[in-house]
Amino acid sequence: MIDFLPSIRQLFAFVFFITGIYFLLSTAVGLIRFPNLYTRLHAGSKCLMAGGISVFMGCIALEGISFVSLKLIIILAFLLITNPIAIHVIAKFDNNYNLIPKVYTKEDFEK
Amino acid sequence: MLYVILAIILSAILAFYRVFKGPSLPDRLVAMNSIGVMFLLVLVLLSYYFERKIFLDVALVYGISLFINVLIMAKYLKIPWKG
Amino acid sequence: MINIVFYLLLLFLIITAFFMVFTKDLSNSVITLPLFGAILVIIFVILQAPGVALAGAIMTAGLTTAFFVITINKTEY
Amino acid sequence: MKKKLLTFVLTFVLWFVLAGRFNIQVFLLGTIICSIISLMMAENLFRLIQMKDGTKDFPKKLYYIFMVIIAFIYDVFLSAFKVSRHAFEMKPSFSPRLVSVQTSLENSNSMATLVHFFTLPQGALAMDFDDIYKEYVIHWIDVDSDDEVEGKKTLILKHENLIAKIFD
Repeated sequence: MIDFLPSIRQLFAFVFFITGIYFLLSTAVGLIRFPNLYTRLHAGSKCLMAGGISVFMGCIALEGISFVSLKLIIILAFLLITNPIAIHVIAKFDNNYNLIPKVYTKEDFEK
Repeated sequence: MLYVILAIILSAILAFYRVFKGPSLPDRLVAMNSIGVMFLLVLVLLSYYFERKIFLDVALVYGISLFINVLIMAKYLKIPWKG
Repeated sequence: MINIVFYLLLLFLIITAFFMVFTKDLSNSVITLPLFGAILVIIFVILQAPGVALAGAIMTAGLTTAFFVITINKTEY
Repeated sequence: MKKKLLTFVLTFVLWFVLAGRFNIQVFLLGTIICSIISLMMAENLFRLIQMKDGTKDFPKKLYYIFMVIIAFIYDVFLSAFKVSRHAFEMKPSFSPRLVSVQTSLENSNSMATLVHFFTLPQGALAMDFDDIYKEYVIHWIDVDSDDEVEGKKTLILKHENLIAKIFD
């Protein structure tokens, strides 16, 4: 019973780290392969935050309940509040200068 | 633990291609934001590898500094004047 | 095993420094400057120096970039 | 006076979490710093939040805040899986389009909070906001026809009702 609980914790941390690596690699591949700026913004916001949440949850599962996990929760909450603001500011910074025409058709993405 | 750090740094090097060859300026800004968040995760994981909890403060300060950088660049940086 | 991470970071540092010097546009090199500072912070953390890493995270990755961006905005290049 | 007391308690808890240990020196320094902060800038911190509506029935709102956080994290993983599936395909196939969505929220705090719920959990990206008509301009990914737009607008209403119960 003594050795039972840490092994469960190690298993949860392992699963969370594997999902985090998958989402972060998909962020990098999506930043390279997507053809347009707004789709790159999609890859830069959602996949990145899913990877960040899973890596932080793995660290919390490895740590247990202490002051360190409270500090990790504070950093995670700060990241969850500020990253959508940064993405929104970048989208509006592009929208002021009209770099890309606003209406897309499906033929634009197939070339 | 170290394999996770290695995979995150490899994905950061892959994402640096978009900084190297972005057609316009907001492309590079998005790639810079992504690489910054990946480095923050590396700092958190390194504090678990060395088992010294003071390194979490470095991650917190770097997160605040990254957000201020993105806001200032989006406000003051302009498209260069042509003609 | 930690040596592989360390050498990979040193290679990334050289790549960002060369891109920052040899690019044509001025704003491209300013965008790469906080990445340079962040890699320096991680190298200081691996070398077990948290005080230098805190100072680097504030100065090299934060304030220097802000000063450069505001200076480029003020002068019409 | 209520604002200053609330600011003092919040910053004092944050100070002890960031310090990480209980000590007599830490306690004295935290008291001095938190009292200076709460005396100087308590008015600027709560300028936009209506305190009188916020503390009316707090234990009932705590349940809704918990529900919002659970729905938030579940939908983030769902939409991130959809986007990451596009990244590993042989030929990336998606059909994005710009849609304007009208809201029925009244308070300014809830309208600012809803932008987070557009950007992360849905497959959307909030780009602009019109003050007069109360319309968001949203960039969707993988929407094929106009019927699918109407189907996805009902997903937004689920978050909108939860937010309206917290702030109003």
